[in-house]
Amino acid sequence: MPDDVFDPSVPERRVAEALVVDVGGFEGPLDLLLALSQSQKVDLRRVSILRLAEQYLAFVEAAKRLRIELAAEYLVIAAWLAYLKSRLLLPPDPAAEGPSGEDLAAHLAFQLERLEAMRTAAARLMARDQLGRDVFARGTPEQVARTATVTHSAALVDLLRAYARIKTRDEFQPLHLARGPVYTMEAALARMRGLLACALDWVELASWLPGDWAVDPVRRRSATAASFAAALELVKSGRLDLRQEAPFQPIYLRARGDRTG
Amino acid sequence: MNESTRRSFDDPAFRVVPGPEQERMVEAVLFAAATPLGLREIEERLPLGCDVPEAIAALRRRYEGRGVTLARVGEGFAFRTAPDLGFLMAREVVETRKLSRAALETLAIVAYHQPVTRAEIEEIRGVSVSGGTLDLLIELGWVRFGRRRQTPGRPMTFAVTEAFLDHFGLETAQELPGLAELRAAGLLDNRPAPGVPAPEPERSGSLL
Amino acid sequence: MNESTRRSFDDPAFRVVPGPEQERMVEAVLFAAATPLGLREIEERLPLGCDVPEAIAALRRRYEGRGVTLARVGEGFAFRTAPDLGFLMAREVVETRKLSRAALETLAIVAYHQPVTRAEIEEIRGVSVSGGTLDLLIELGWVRFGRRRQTPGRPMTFAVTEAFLDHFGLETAQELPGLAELRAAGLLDNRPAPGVPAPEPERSGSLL
Repeated sequence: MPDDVFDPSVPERRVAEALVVDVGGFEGPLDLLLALSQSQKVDLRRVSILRLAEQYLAFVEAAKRLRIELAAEYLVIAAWLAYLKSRLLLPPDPAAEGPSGEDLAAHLAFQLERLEAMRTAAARLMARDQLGRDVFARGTPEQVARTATVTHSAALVDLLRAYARIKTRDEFQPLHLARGPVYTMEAALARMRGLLACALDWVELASWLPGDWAVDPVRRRSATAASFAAALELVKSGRLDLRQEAPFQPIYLRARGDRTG
Repeated sequence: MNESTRRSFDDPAFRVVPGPEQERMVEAVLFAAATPLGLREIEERLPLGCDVPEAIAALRRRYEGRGVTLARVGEGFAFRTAPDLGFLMAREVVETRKLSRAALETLAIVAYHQPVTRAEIEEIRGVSVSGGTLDLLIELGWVRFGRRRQTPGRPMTFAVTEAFLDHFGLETAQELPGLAELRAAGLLDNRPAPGVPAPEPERSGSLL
Repeated sequence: MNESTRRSFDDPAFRVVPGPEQERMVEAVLFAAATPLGLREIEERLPLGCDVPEAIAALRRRYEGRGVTLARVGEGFAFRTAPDLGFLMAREVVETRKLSRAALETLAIVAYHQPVTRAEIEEIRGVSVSGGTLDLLIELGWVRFGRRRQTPGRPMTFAVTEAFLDHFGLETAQELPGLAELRAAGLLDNRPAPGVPAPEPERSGSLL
């Protein structure tokens, strides 16, 4: 690039240096050009593209001096702007092909204006009343979303029927014989076999009843009968002695073991 | 007008809101709320000095007979589809599953006997209540834990929630019909009517 | 009354629903939904023979100036709280992710230039669109895929959704702020760079 391209005025160099520091904050060359054009402090339509090209080139030059590496896209545009600048400065060559410098400059101006317009539009959009911030939808939509997992439902009538069913169940139970608490002889026999070793001396049968069968009279009666039957069984097999002083008196038992008597 | 009243008049929070405007505000707040709101909750959202009960009464009148009505749900208020238009929403209830019989019975017992302990539920149903059943009802938001019963073991009690009342369209659990009413409504006709004039079972005293 | 009309009168599906009742039904259906419903969606839920546009017009008049209003959103309709009462709903505010500048600009470009291709978005912004930007907007439900452009390569186009209109309170995309002025100024034209003949210039050349 010829040296005379980089001959920006001092204020332009200052602007360029200030912007170089923020280069990471720009969204590409067009964003940077828009920022540079705003430093011209004129309506976008009247921005001098020639001056803008110079500002941009000063920016690239400043970056070089500050040893800040610019992304390739910034350098591509720098080359293009250098070309545009030369086209704008040189008298038009009628033999040259392609668009004129003015056409290219006009298009760049259009692009800047269009980007600026979209920025403004975005800001106006965001300034509108927004759903969930200024305007609200129904807080409890009654629609069951299709994405919803399984929900459970029941109608009031189902609930009432269920309750009616429970409350009337007793009235219509199929006949079956109620069975009271019964301590089986099998259980008594098993328990007594385990206790035999402890009955080295006379023990009252009533004291051998399992704890939870010894209080309630019905249960005690069942347990006593079962235990007595079990005791008879053990006497029969020769493992136990039984003794009762008189009818309705306490019954005593004692393990027989090897002893006699 | 003294100094302090003049100041409060300038403060937007103290400015008196005209009645129709209060009604609009309550309307918007109830519409946007995710749950039924009680009077106090509505008041907290409105500028100071609003007469919420008055605004609610006006709104209830305004929505009377409309497609949407302002319903009282437990201690709160919420907009609800008019009961006679429920059929319009039927198509949306696609992925719902019916409650199992066990869950339905347990729910019914909680509703009629609340606060009720698990042991009492089992006694009434005549079978043990699986842990999953109560868990499901709690998860559905229809049953909640009540206070512990002041008896040995201090068992936990269960009660129904506002969401339950809301779902079944009840203002209070006291509104549940009693057995005699159920029978009158033909809800017991799936079983042969007993020959004896059915006495109300002993628990009926706690029904209502 | 001839035979056939008498028969249809007996069939509930053909029974003519009186106007005020139609209004109630549309009111209930729209109230129940969180998202806007189109005319056809509403019609499908109502008994046959209802004049939904008429009912909507009546409802819009009825709710005018209320705390809740019936808003038109693209092809649909939805009840929304009145914008001037937003301050009451501070508790209901849904915290949303703040959009990056790139996402905001891209959203505006899609809205004002739709249907627009990715290359056109890049041309307007002067940088390539990073992968996440359009994805994010699509994920938010504000941008959708449009039809393919009938140019070489048949590129995909992008457009804004009804949820976008709903979010920003726009009845139609024609209501976008400043749209007419931008169009009149030629700023929405797809003006190709001078000397570039192809309608879809290659990417590096399209930057400026």
